[in-house]
Amino acid sequence: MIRYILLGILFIIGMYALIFHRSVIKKVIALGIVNTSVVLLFIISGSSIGDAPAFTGEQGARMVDPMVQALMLTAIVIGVCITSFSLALIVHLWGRFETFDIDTIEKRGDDES
Amino acid sequence: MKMKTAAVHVIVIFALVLLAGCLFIPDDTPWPTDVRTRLVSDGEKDTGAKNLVSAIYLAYRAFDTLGETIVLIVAIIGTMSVVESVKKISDDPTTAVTYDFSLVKEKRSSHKLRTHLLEVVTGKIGPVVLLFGFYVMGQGHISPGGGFQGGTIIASGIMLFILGNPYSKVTEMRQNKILSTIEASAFVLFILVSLLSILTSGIFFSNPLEAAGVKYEYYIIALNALIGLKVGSGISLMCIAMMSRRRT
Amino acid sequence: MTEMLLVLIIVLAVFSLISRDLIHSVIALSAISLLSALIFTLHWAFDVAITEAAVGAGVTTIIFVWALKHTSRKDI
Amino acid sequence: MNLESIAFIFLMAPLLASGFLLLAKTVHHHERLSFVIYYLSTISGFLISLFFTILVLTKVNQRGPVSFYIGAHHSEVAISYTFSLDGLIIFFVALFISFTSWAYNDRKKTKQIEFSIILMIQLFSIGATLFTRDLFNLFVALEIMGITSYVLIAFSSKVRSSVASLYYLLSSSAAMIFFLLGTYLIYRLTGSLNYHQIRETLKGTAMSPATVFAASSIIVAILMRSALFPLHFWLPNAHAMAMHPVSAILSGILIKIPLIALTPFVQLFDFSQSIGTVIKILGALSAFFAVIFAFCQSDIKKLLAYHSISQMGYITAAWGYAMELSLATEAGRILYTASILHIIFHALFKSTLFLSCGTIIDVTAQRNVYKNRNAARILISADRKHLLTIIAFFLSALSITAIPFFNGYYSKNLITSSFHHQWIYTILFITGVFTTASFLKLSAIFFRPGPVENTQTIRKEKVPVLSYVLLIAALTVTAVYHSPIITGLLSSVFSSQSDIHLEFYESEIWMKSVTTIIIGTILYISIRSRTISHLMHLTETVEVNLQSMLISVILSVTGLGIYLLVRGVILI
Repeated sequence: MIRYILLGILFIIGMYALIFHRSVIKKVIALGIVNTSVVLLFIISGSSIGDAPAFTGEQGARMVDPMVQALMLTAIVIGVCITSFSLALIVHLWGRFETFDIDTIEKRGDDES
Repeated sequence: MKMKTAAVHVIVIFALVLLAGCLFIPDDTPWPTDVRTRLVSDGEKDTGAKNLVSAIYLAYRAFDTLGETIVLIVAIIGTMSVVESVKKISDDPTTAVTYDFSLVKEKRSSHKLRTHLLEVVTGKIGPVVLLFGFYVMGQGHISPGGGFQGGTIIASGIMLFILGNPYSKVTEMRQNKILSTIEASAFVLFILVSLLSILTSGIFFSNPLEAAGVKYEYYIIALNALIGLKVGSGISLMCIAMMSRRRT
Repeated sequence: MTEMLLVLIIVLAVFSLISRDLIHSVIALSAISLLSALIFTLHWAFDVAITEAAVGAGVTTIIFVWALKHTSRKDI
Repeated sequence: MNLESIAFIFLMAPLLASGFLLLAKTVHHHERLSFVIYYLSTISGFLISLFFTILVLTKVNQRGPVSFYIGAHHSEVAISYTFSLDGLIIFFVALFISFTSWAYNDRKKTKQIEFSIILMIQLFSIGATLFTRDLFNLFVALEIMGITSYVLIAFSSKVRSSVASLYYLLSSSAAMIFFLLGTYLIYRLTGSLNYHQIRETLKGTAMSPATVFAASSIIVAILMRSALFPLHFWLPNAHAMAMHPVSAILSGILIKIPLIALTPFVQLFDFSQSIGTVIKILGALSAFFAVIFAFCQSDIKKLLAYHSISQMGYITAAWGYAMELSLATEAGRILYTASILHIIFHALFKSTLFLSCGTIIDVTAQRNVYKNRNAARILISADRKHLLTIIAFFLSALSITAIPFFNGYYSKNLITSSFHHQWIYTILFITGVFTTASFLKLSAIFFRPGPVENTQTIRKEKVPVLSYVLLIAALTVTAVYHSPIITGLLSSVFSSQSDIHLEFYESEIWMKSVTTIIIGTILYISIRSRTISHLMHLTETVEVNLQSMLISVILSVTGLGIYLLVRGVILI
């Protein structure tokens, strides 16, 4: 039970930073943290029904749920792709504004047009 | 104004706590076991993979894996096109030009010793990492690992090679397009293999040569190899594009 | 054990979000990835652990370092 | 060859084409070879996909929807797909819009190959989103759709488009986290990701907070992509700052796909009717508010982007009402058909608007509605073929304002007449007035006299004749053959011969259109008054920051969940 509460706390911290942190790069980091918390949630819950790896063999009836693991492989990779593209965009924006501050980017971006 | 922002913070935190409470804290229903039961009885028979995660990842739900590689392709294309446009902005001849990461060409004499060390070490480690990558890639059906993980390890092996090599080698790799050809052809082959199975067995994303007596596990190994080549060359391409950018 | 690692992850997450030096943040982020890979192995999810270690701790860190190299280490 | 085997080819053909385009990119130093591969693979990708879509469409029309598993040995662990008629029709429209936008972009030679690769992948993701009946596969398909649109928006390599792309990326990634959490809860409760099995397990179970929050987080994540009222903040900048063909695709077809994907998902739950009520109200509100913002814009493309939100409001209102009445009833089916009809028509006229206004912006080098003057003469003096641009613009502007004898008239009246004697009817009427006024304002760029002398700002642009001809033809055909299209849709989507009320030229509806036009004209004239133009300027400068976009996602998930819980308690 405690572990789920801890995961919830991790999720809240990440989401809070994603919303309220002013630096774009911290927002991307926060997105990574939230993603990690969700992946951990899947894996930890999926292992609650067994205590053996997902291989065929004698321990078959005791193994953890292989489904969530296969899903999370995909989710992790998608998260990394999103991170890499957003970082590329941030580098592009830095070339113009020389700041990570979201408010400044907003203000100066509007002035341009 | 201050009151307003404080109120917004309180409301958002309240909503987040509520959501985390409802989404994260499980009630007393036990975790479902249907999928496990089914896979334990049929998984190896259906797919020939001892690693049941691979059985799901590459056989039952291979379509998700295809989607994942597509996301990677798009991310790489997008990142590279943004990187190129950044490069155009900073291609100003008046600014001092140094090359990132590739330490050899850097004009800082104090780094000479370190560079040499790096070259020697990466030269020795690189091939081992590459070999390990191919091992992880090929053994996905019986042990943990698989195409994607193997591909990433291969990419880091290639990175090690590049780190130790002078900048000219990096540009050479960009120029001769071996990596991008591998990436594109592995992707095309991946789709062709999945389409072939429609023609032969009538089921999308299943072993196309089952009737000819080819075991299912060979099909999984082939998929792993294709994904591994695609991912490995794609990630290395992206990293090379990032490294060879000029620094202003 | 899992709880302990999770507490550590939370501490690292807070550190990476408040640190002024972004390189420290990025290193904390890759440490989070490594610790979660450890949790995955404790929960018998070896495939996920390998992926998280290779992709989360490896590729993500490379891209972050690249991005910082072309921007700035200092936050805001 | 059974249907299941060939059905997948129309999805995979664009993907295979994108693979060959990647190969063409690697040989781009052999110019001729790369050129040949580029045209061959793109055009054959479109044509093969089109051929098989029509083939499957006719077969499904005879036999009804086809469901099957893909993956090893047809197991329940595998991913399930269903080819239904509504999805196939939308996919057909998506092919058409993508082709015209591709042809539009192709004459410009900027980032041709990359654009085509991403376009093809996006086409694949549209198909996957429409037809999948598996929750996690829907997640993957939505992520592909998302990342292709971020990349397409950022392609124009202007700074503002990068900002818009980053905002869209961050807010929709936050929403997708909730999608993943919803998937987790549903898997935990039912042990399956397959819609059919989820439905079987959930049927008749008591409503728990877990089910409700699973539903609300997934629904919000999907509706975020459709830009429903509190979740629409990302759209105006993203669609306005992208390249013109990209805006045409995103506004024309992409924002509608998630709504169609939501249809089978909402029906999994016993409380689908309460969800329908919420979405209906939000749809009407977003039609109303967005049109006011649209009316106040001075940037041409931003005005069009706000209109997309407004028209999506019509569509979601009809869709939500259909869900409220449930698709089992006659009225529900008619409403659902009406929303699909408006999706098709809106796809045609909105992409035409974006493409023609894009040409006008390029030629006159002026994005501002008030400063752009005498566009017709400038266009014609640049190239005589620009007559097509003008025709396309006016055809689509008349369609979107629902003038009789144009296609928007039929779909809009089909929607509004269903809301008769409800407060939503009034709201949609006011929306119609504002739509008329803002398109009068937009059309004024052709008539307002102004200096034509400064010819050096006129840029010679190649006229995209092919896309204009195709779009004009489609707009005309849908306007002329409206009733066969509507009855055909209705009878084919639900395989039932419904007696649909098709009298569009009753005196009441006539009167309504005429009043709308008159009040709209008065409203347009009134913007000359100082107070109103000041108000408009105030409204225009309201900019929404990223923080509020993210907060709106969180609060929508919470709000929808609490609403459903409370309503469930009251109903019991």
